[in-house]
Amino acid sequence: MTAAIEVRDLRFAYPDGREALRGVDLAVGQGERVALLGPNGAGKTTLALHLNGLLEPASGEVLIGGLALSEETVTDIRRRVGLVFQDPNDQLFMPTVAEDVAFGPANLGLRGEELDAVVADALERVGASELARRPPHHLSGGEKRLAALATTLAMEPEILVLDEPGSGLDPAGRRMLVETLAGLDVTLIVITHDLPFALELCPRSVVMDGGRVVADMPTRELLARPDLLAEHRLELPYGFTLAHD
Amino acid sequence: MTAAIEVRDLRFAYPDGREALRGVDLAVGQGERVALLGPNGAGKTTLALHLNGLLEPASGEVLIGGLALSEETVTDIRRRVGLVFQDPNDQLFMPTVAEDVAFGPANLGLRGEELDAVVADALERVGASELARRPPHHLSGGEKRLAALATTLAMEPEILVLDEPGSGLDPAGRRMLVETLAGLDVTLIVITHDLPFALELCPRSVVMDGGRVVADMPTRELLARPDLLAEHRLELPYGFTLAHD
Amino acid sequence: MGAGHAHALYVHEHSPIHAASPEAKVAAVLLFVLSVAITPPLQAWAFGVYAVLLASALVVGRIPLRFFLLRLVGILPFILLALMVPFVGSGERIDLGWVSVSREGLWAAWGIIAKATLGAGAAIVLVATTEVPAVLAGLRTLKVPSVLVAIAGFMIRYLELIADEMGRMRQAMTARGHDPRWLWQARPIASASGALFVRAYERGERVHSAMMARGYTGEMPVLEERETPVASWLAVLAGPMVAAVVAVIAVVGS
Amino acid sequence: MHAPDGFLNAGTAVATGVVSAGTIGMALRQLKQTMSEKVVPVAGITAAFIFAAQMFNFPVAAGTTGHLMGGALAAILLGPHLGALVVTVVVAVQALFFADGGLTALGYNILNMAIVPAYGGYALFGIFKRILPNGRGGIVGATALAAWGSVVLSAAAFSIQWLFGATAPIPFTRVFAAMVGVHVLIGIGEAVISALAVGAVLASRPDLVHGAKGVALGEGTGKVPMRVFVIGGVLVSLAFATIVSQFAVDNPDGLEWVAETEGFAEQGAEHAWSDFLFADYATRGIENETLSLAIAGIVGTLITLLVAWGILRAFRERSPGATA
Ligand SMILES: Nc1ncnc2c1ncn2[C@@H]1O[C@H](COP(=O)(O)OP(=O)(O)OP(=O)(O)O)[C@@H](O)[C@H]1O
Ligand SMILES: Nc1ncnc2c1ncn2[C@@H]1O[C@H](COP(=O)(O)OP(=O)(O)OP(=O)(O)O)[C@@H](O)[C@H]1O
Ligand SMILES: [Mg+2]
Ligand SMILES: [Mg+2]
Repeated sequence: MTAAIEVRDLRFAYPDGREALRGVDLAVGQGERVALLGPNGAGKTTLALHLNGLLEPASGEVLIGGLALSEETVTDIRRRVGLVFQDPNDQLFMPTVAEDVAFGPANLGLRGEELDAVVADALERVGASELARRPPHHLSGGEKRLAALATTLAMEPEILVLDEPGSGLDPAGRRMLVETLAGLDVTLIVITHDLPFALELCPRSVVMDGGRVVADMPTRELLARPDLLAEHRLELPYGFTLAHD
Repeated sequence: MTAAIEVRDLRFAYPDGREALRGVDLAVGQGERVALLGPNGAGKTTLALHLNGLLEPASGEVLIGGLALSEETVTDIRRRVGLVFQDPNDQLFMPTVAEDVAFGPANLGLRGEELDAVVADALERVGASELARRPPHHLSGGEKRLAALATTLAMEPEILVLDEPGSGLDPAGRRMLVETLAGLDVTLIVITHDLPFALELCPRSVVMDGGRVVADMPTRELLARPDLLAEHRLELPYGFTLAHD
Repeated sequence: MGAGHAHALYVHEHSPIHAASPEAKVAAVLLFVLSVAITPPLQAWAFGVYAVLLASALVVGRIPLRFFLLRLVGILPFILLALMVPFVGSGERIDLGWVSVSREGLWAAWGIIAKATLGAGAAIVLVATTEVPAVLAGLRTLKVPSVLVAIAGFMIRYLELIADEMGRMRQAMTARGHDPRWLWQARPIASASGALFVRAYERGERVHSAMMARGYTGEMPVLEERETPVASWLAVLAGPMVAAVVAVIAVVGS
Repeated sequence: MHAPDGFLNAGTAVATGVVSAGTIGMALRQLKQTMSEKVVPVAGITAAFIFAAQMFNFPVAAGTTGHLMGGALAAILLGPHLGALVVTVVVAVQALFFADGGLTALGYNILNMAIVPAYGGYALFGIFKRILPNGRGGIVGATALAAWGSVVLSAAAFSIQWLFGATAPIPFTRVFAAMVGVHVLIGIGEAVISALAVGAVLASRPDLVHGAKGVALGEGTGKVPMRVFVIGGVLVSLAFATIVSQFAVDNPDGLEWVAETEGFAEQGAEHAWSDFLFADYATRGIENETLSLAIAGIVGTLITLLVAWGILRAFRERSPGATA
């Protein structure tokens, strides 16, 4: 079976010269759920933007379902890879939440009642149905996050890349998110600083630091390695016991 | 002794008519550390913006150190209350991080070497010294958060109001933040969805919901009340045991 | 310069003008303004006809007079300017008691004021009865190069984004003790405005990224199909056609 | 300078319309070959920024204000063709959606505010870039000078159209002297804003500055360029002021030019160039033409120097925070 995502020796520098990725190698199988961990500035967001063809690598390759990302394939690949941005303000741009959620599916050709049903369903899944008619820029931080999640879920992508999806959500919303995501039949990459969240949702963890992948192992195993965690500014939160479950 | 912060029957509606605060009463003593908890859309951010005079109440009063917030006192009060916004993008606007951190103290009249020292110190305290010369809009999410924290710490306010300060920080950064904040001799209000963070830093917790204060008690006591927590969409994270400490 | 958010330009109403097809309305406004512009100022009666036409559009389109007049303030500088012309203009002078004015200048002033008011008025009626995306769609139908329409569309979308960025910036500044009451305090604003440009620019890029990430390929998805009956064209153009006839008579007769 | 409908006569409107449409068509054809996916939103955000910036009127001298025109800035950021298109869109949107500037005036408004400043400004930019030292400072300095020049060119273009299309009995010479005179000052504001914007973009996103393509950008701090362009700007303004006042000597309306210059100190008007209309009033006292010319020179120079000095002071130490 071809990997859902394959990244080969990916390098990238931002226009101001900062090297954010210095040779990333990664393969994620179909239907896997992988947590992408690492300190601030490690290059996690930069990698996520590459998976959707939003940044162009300086060198290296990205393959989605065996298909190399290129000028010709990018439109197709964007339909298959759904990306939730780290900052929901970047993600929401239509006059109302419902229109924003409808934007993606409408681009895929959905119209009328079918479209309405998809929008209602996506909002329901994140528990944000009552936000439908509100303008996104007038929402609270957590409400924006929910709306941003819904816009991507509505496209029903095969691969979901979520950049800190739980941040800003209240604890009940966060749990609901875990349940929703766990129930989806997709390949999942979740960037997070919340190790319990990672443990709950993702059997496998990849740690990035300094623009490279520095560890790749089962999440439970990783969390049992204080040396490795400490080396990459990771640690279990106050009051957390791994033995609990 | 007068309370550091006193809020009396505060009501506020956004220009589009949404009532975000429906009668908030709250008193915080000098040097207290209070966690402000509650579901998404509860009105936490809206309340925080009032403490600094950035929003004008429809009715009710805000007193800082016994001084009522008004047209005449607002400038003075803004110097005494430091606010870290929920979205660090809202906080950073200068061409470099150092200039951004210097902006507040410069408005307080600091110049030259003294100013440089304050800037260096603030960045050091959040562990972001190496970001000094970078443009804030070219930072990673967590790096922006650190810079935003530094801009407010640099003003050495008597009262610090932090809106989800830990979100987006890597675990080591989050712990460093707890230590830094715990070491400050200020009155502290911390808005957060991270209950372990609240427990670690704040002996007292205030829960808001629907624009009102619905609970106000020692944090440890609150976390031992699953009924109360569940009622307001709060819950302890996966793997967390209160008994731990 | 009058601006603000685009939605402040539109009057939410249901009227025959609101319902008419945007391309017909754009064409009508152009025809009307053209007629006004070529009419010699001396033919005062023609301007009377135009004013009646414009006023009836206001009534039919249910545009509140107050709204209309407020939107008109944009041309105020030119009215003030025109009012000066009779005093500084050369040529034959007329004595008006304590001052003397130029006769030619007087007519010129009248012409500038009348044409500016009618021209701006027509544009105001258009956007008061047509939502921005519809006007853009109308322009596209009228064969305005699509690149220009697309740039205009993004421009209007991003205006709000820039206003938003500026609002955030102002709030961030006040929160940190900035009290821009004095001119010398403008310095940080100037310094920040350069950063604001890059910031707005990059925010625009990221929003565009977000759009592309959700399948955007250059055209906003049209959620409702619109049709343009011929009758609507004729109805909308009726008024401006009267104006055109008037203009021809006025030009020939002068 | 958003002239309303019927401000110039119909013949001029048609002629300028043909010139503008032809130029835009040419620009569109030029662009067709190089258009990429990202160009349109980038053009849109630049247009929005120019539009927003035009809402801020800056003081030119006591009581008079001007606002950004943006043609040179857009051309330097995006190249002359796309730059001209962007400002064309700004002017057209202002006319259609905001009733700011007439629809039948679009021919000359686009010519004066988009085409002349964008192409003229870009040409000037090319010249100054070659003269000034290579690197970031040179680009910013050239931007400032080009922006300043583009505004003066635009004023001159309007005056020339007035020569053919006047709808009011005010002589060309007077319009020319007043327009160019005022815009020599307004141009300083244009220069400051354009240089700040290009400087900021160069500092963090040099890839976005079309005019800096292929230029090795040294580690400039932004201080040098300020000085370069302020000094350069003052010199050029002085030279220009002299030329214009010479021009004023040769025409019977020289007096008005003086009054005009003096008028700045007292008269405030939304659109600065309407000041020339106050001319007759402020000058009654001054009889001697030579004297008035001298005053013109002195006042003009002083104002220019004061403004330049103010700019220098305001922007030299960029901000207290910079460890510079
Ligand atoms: N637009 C940009 N321009 C220049 N450098 C950037 C830009 N965005 C990020 N960087 C830099 O690239 C590196 C990687 O950033 P990235 O955003 O990928 O980090 P991250 O792992 O997502 O961090 P965080 O956990 O804080 O979100 C960092 O050093 C950051 O400062
Ligand atoms: N600018 C705005 N305009 C209109 N309504 C707003 C605006 N900002 C927030 N609201 C609404 O006001 C209420 C309170 O919002 P607030 O941002 O204070 O919530 P919060 O408690 O901070 O939530 P979160 O935990 O998600 O940040 C919510 O219902 C929200 O939708
Ligand atoms: Mg990130
Ligand atoms: Mg909030």
